[in-house]
Amino acid sequence: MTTSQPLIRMQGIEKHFGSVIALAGVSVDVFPGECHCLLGDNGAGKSTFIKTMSGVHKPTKGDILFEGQPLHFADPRDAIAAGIATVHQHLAMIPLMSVSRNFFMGNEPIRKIGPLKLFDHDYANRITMEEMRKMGINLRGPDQAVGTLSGGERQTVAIARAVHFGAKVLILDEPTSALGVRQTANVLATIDKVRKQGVAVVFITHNVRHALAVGDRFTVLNRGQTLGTAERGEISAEELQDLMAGGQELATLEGSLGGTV
Amino acid sequence: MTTSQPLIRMQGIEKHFGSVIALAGVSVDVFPGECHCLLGDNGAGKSTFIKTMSGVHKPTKGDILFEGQPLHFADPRDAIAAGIATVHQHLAMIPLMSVSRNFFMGNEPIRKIGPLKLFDHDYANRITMEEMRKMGINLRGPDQAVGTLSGGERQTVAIARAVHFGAKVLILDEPTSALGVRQTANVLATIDKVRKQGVAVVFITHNVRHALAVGDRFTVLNRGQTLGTAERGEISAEELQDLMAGGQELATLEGSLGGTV
Amino acid sequence: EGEKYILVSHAPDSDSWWNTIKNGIALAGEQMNVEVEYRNPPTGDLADMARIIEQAAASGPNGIITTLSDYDVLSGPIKAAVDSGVDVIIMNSGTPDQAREVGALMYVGQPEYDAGHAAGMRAKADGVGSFLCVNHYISSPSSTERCQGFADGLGVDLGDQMIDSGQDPAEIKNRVLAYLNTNPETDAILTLGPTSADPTLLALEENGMAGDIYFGTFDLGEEIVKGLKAGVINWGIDQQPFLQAYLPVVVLTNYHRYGVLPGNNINSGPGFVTKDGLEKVEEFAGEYR
Amino acid sequence: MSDAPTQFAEDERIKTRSKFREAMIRPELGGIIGTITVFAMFLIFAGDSGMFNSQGVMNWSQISAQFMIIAVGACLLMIAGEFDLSVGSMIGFAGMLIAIFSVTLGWPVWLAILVTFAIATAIGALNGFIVVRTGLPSFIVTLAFLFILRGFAIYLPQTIERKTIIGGVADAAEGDWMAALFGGKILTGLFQWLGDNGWIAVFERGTRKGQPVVEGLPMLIVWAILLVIVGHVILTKTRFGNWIFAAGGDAEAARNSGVPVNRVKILMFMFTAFCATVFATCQVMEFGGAGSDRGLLKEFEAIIAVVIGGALLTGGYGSVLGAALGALIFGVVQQGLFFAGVESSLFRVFLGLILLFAVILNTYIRRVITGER
Amino acid sequence: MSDAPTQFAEDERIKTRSKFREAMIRPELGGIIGTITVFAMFLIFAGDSGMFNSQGVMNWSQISAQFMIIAVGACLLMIAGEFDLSVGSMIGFAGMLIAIFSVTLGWPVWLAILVTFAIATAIGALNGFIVVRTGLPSFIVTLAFLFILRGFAIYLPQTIERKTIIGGVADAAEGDWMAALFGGKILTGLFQWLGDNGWIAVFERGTRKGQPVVEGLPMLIVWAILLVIVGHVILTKTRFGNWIFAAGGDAEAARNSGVPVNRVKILMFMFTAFCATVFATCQVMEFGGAGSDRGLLKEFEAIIAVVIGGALLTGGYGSVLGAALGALIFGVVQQGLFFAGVESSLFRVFLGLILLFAVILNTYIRRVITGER
Ligand SMILES: Nc1ncnc2c1ncn2[C@@H]1O[C@H](COP(=O)(O)OP(=O)(O)OP(=O)(O)O)[C@@H](O)[C@H]1O
Ligand SMILES: Nc1ncnc2c1ncn2[C@@H]1O[C@H](COP(=O)(O)OP(=O)(O)OP(=O)(O)O)[C@@H](O)[C@H]1O
Ligand SMILES: [Mg+2]
Ligand SMILES: [Mg+2]
Repeated sequence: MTTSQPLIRMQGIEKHFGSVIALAGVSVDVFPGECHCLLGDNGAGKSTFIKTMSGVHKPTKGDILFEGQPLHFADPRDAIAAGIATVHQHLAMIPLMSVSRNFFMGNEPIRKIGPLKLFDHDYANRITMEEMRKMGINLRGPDQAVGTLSGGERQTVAIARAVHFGAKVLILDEPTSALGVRQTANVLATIDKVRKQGVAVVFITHNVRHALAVGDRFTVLNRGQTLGTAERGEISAEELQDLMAGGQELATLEGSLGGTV
Repeated sequence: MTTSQPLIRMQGIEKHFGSVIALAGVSVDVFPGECHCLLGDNGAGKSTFIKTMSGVHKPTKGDILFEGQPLHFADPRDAIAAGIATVHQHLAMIPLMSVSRNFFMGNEPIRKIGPLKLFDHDYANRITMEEMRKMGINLRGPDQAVGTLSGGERQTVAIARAVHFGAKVLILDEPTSALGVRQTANVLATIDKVRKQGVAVVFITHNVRHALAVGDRFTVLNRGQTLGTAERGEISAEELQDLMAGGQELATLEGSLGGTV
Repeated sequence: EGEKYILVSHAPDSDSWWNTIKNGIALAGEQMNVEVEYRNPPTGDLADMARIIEQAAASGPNGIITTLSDYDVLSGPIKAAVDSGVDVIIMNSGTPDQAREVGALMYVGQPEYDAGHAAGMRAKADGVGSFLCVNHYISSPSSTERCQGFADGLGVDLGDQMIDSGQDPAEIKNRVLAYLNTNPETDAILTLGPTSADPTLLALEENGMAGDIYFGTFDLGEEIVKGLKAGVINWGIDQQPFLQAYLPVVVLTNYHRYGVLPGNNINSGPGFVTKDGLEKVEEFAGEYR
Repeated sequence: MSDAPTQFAEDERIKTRSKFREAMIRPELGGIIGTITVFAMFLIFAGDSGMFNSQGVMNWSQISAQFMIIAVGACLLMIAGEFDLSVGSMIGFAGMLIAIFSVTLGWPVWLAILVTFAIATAIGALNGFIVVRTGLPSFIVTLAFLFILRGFAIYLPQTIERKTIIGGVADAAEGDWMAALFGGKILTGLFQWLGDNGWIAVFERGTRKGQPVVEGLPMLIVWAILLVIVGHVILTKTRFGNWIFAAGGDAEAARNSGVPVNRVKILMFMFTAFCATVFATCQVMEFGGAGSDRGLLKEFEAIIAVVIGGALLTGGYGSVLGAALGALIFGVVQQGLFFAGVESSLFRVFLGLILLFAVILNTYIRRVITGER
Repeated sequence: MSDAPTQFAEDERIKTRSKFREAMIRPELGGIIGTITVFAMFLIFAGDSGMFNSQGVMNWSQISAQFMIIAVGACLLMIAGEFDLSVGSMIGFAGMLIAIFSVTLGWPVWLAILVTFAIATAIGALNGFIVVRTGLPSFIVTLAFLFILRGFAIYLPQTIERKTIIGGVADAAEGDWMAALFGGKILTGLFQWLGDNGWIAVFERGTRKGQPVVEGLPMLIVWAILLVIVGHVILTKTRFGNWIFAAGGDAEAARNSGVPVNRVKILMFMFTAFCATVFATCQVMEFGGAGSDRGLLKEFEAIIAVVIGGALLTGGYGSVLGAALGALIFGVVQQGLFFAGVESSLFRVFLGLILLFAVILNTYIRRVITGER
């Protein structure tokens, strides 16, 4: 599944916030058509890392190569234009705006009337309803405000949007954390589908089972550093779980919390 | 584990938001010393339900009995005073304030100097560092602003706070969703511990495994209605998962997403 | 040579009338070869003005020229200035008695109430029985005094014949229109300066009352002069601000240089300016007139 | 993935609402109710005061049009999540520039106007640039410009002409086509005809005997209508409109979704400055001169009109039509109180009360729209 | 649960910072730097203008003290997440009430003052009540009160006394103990002694010959210092202070944690009104009269001082000491520009520029504290 040429090559990325060193030199390659899982403890730097990838943060040090070319994103807009779609952990939705306006935010469909270019609301509404239904969410209507959706519903809108507009790289920061069972299954199935279309997926999760279900390669971050990347099959669920916990022993329940958390 | 007298009895709770019916008559009993899991699809009404329990929303219809007495919370403050501690899904932290100020928000320790009652910062700082370490998070310092913590770190502060101040009922709304493996294990262990101390725990999660690990009883909500309550042992993981998905069939992965999500 | 005089006014800094004052002291400063400064509270707050007088005194000038628009507020700081050795002349507002009271050398100005009263008498002689006073600066006491004086001069009650017009020209214009619309039998209009007179002129032009209604105004300005010339405005009361600024500087300089001082107060107004003899006024309106 | 039904599924969790109620629930509703109430009130209390004859109507229409012009700019900017306290000072400053260019420097009036527009929008852009670059709240940045621009509006004429009112623009503007675009009147023929037929009043005495009391439709009103239409179309019908909502709703989220938030905000600051300059130009052309104190407190009046019209002060929600209705209400009330003969120093008290009442009504309506919170 | 080490663990992910840098990073830093800069500048440019003699110092101290009094209230309110645009009108209104009660109605001055304080804080509470009950932004609610209170401050004296200034309070206050608490001076003995020894200037003529030009420390300054200390202690050292931060940081979260947010906000509105009334009372007692136009624009000046002092306009962050320094800077600059002989119409331009500069500096400092954003 991995080809010789990585789509994105992140080399020795460092990111400092004031006196805090969030990333202390992380190198990761992402290949087209793979689902690359980014795992690690809370505060390990996963979100910070993918934010440098999607143009939100500028790395303090280190290089980003996109299709072999060095890249400098000034702005998330640049990253989107280059084909990197991101669903952030803290959502990218505007609560007061309707679902369909949110869905097409930044990618508004245009209908031309003479010289005027107008926002094609009908088209937007239709597509939004369809895409959401595909993800297993029945909206009350396309003009419902996002602010009235439950946390999981919002998350689903964000993912559906990123998938709909296609991209070379799809970055998902804990997309399943707030989702119900059915929505989770949908998201995992979606990841599987787009990966097969040759899209590179970067998938952050704390759930070992979700990671193993769709991941091709697994990179574990710990306190701003990488503990290395493993291929699928090279590593067992238990090993992965130990790595994700940063090598520290887990609290155990008297009852049975057998196997993986 | 269940005694005859429920601690909280919610009867026929309805909650309407404008034209939206979020809860259409939900009845749940919570007993002391049990961990009551509230499960259900996204938008099923779980958060809305526990918000009526913790005084954030007033129910449109229905009764709340606390230790047999009808209760009317005007305000979350009343619920807290009555012994109901809640960790909300959308966090209850002030980003610009330090961790220790957040930790003791609303419960500030007092040091008396003559007639003056002053906020005891030393005590607050010490306790905060200790409690956070118990949860597996090493803070940089008690005066770090909460806004600079990662999502999971914040979640942990909120849980540690609710546990520290003790309560008769501890409500946790998807506490583990953003947590790492180690933190999750800690939270589950904590739930187990406080339950044994006779505290009633209401635990919302989308993770069947987490629910089964600590839950005594399981109530599944679906579209604002309850699908009934099951005792531990009466129900298998697969059955529970089907119920949580609202009875609809799940998307399946070509690869193996065997067993529970 | 090089004495320093500070003029303190009570006007907010956008008030156009005070511009003549600024030009007056500047010219006097140049001619007498002394240093002059103009200061005012930016919002027209008299309490702020009191501080400015204190401050002016602290900076050690030879003399202070100030208005006395509120005796209660300003008398303290002025007395303190006088006592600490700074000579003071009161200009523009206040009364000669009050000026003596605070220890000022003299008073140069136009007592507002009296000016309004004189105007009222004149209007009464011209057969006016009711009027509209367009007050664009309602929170200032002197503007109310003008209207009150005018009413008393006419011998009528002020009542609600005074409107708070605000300072926006369109609002002034349309409020005047509205008032005249509801009270069409109004005999006369009194405006208190260019700010209210200019839009009022347009209002009258628009509703066709220009030249028909009796129109008097305080203080001069470019448009007012045009109105006088066109016969729309019957008279303007000129208190000659130029003199209020120019004379105190001259008086103080001569007093400090040669010890000479006029024996009496100077009334710079009221002088009624009518259609006749407008050339000089026209030339310097808004600048020295 | 399970086969999705091709039709939208019904949701049993929604109470049905009558079509009428559904149609009523829109951001402008507060404005509509307010407008009706206000007109009804004044028809009762000041119906026979001349407020609703041709002259009276023109009277409050002009005041409302003034408010509308600045309210459109303020509305779009507010929806984009910022606001501008320097509008009033900008009006004074821009008017002064036109007067200085055309009278003192003797430029042709059209050039003076064009250059002034260029300078004003550049200052608007500077405002916006500082806000987006430093991340400071616009309240503070534009408060600074409130002082700076007012300072220049006083300082410039005083140093250059030694006065604070510069007149004579009317003479300079004689025959200038662009001046007519701001200060002229249209449809004069129609009004003359109406007057001749006795449908509107004519002068009964004075120099203009026989002419209709309302000569024509002032360009001020034309500009107001034009700006409202343009603003409304941009906001609701275009891609850019969606960006305006997004930028104001949550700038961070919008930026992450690829909306050029900074550009949107800067453009909106420029548009606000543009509207203020339109206001200033109309005023200078109508009154033939500029004064240092023009536009005092206008920033508040613009914000009040917008908020009465249902926009959210915190951004992301609102409507240009609502703002226009807000301006109309504001203008009618202000003039209506005069027609009704209310003690004029109480005007401020009424203004405050109406503002309070209007926003409370609007909040109630918004809650009904988005559901209780 | 694994055994926790009893000592705080070191975190290898933190760069070490020098003790000095650590100590420098505080919300007041901008204020401290600003104060030093401003004093240095005026020592150079206006050192010999009388700005730093006894009279000059008293002059800018009093101006700064005035700003401080209202800044303390505005600061705590702003940290609690709201602000009050009616401060200036409240100053005018409260002053007018005292004058009407004591002069027109002839009440004893202490009673007039007490009743005025009661009315003013009640209006503050009403402001707060409307804000918390309706959830409206305080900008709008207090803007309404800006108009309402100013309207009454003009209307009342005009209907009652037919003027806009009511004097004669000084006579009424003769010998009143409470009047002395606001308008008196302390330490007069010390100043006399200083004057006798020639360390400060004395009057050269008149009835007060030989007395020092600066008679004593005005109660205005005493009140300012007192309020700053009380505000600082409450904010940083008490439980209530934590609630103020919490209410402003995120009202919803604070409410969910059991902080009585509504009570906190209403109390802060009352405190702001209290501070405005202290300001008004001091002014009325010092100058012996009240005027309708007192306090114009003071709300902005209070906000500017607070923001210069490093508080966040959006709430949840700030310091009373910072606000006090902001007030000091503001006062010194305002008076210093006069001493330095700057053209007075340019004063506003400078004010705007200083404001901009100060907030940019503060933002930079805050970013350094909380880490890059
Ligand atoms: N803006 C910021 N300022 C200061 N420190 C920050 C900032 N953003 C992140 N950090 C710090 O950087 C570290 C990494 O944060 P990050 O959000 O990348 O963690 P994460 O791996 O995504 O954790 P989680 O699994 O909990 O989401 C955290 O310890 C956090 O405190
Ligand atoms: N303030 C509100 N206004 C209108 N509708 C609301 C509001 N709050 C919740 N709802 C609606 O009520 C339903 C239940 O929401 P709730 O947040 O309780 O779901 P949930 O079960 O917690 O879902 P999740 O698992 O995604 O958190 C949702 O469909 C949501 O759209
Ligand atoms: Mg993260
Ligand atoms: Mg929920």
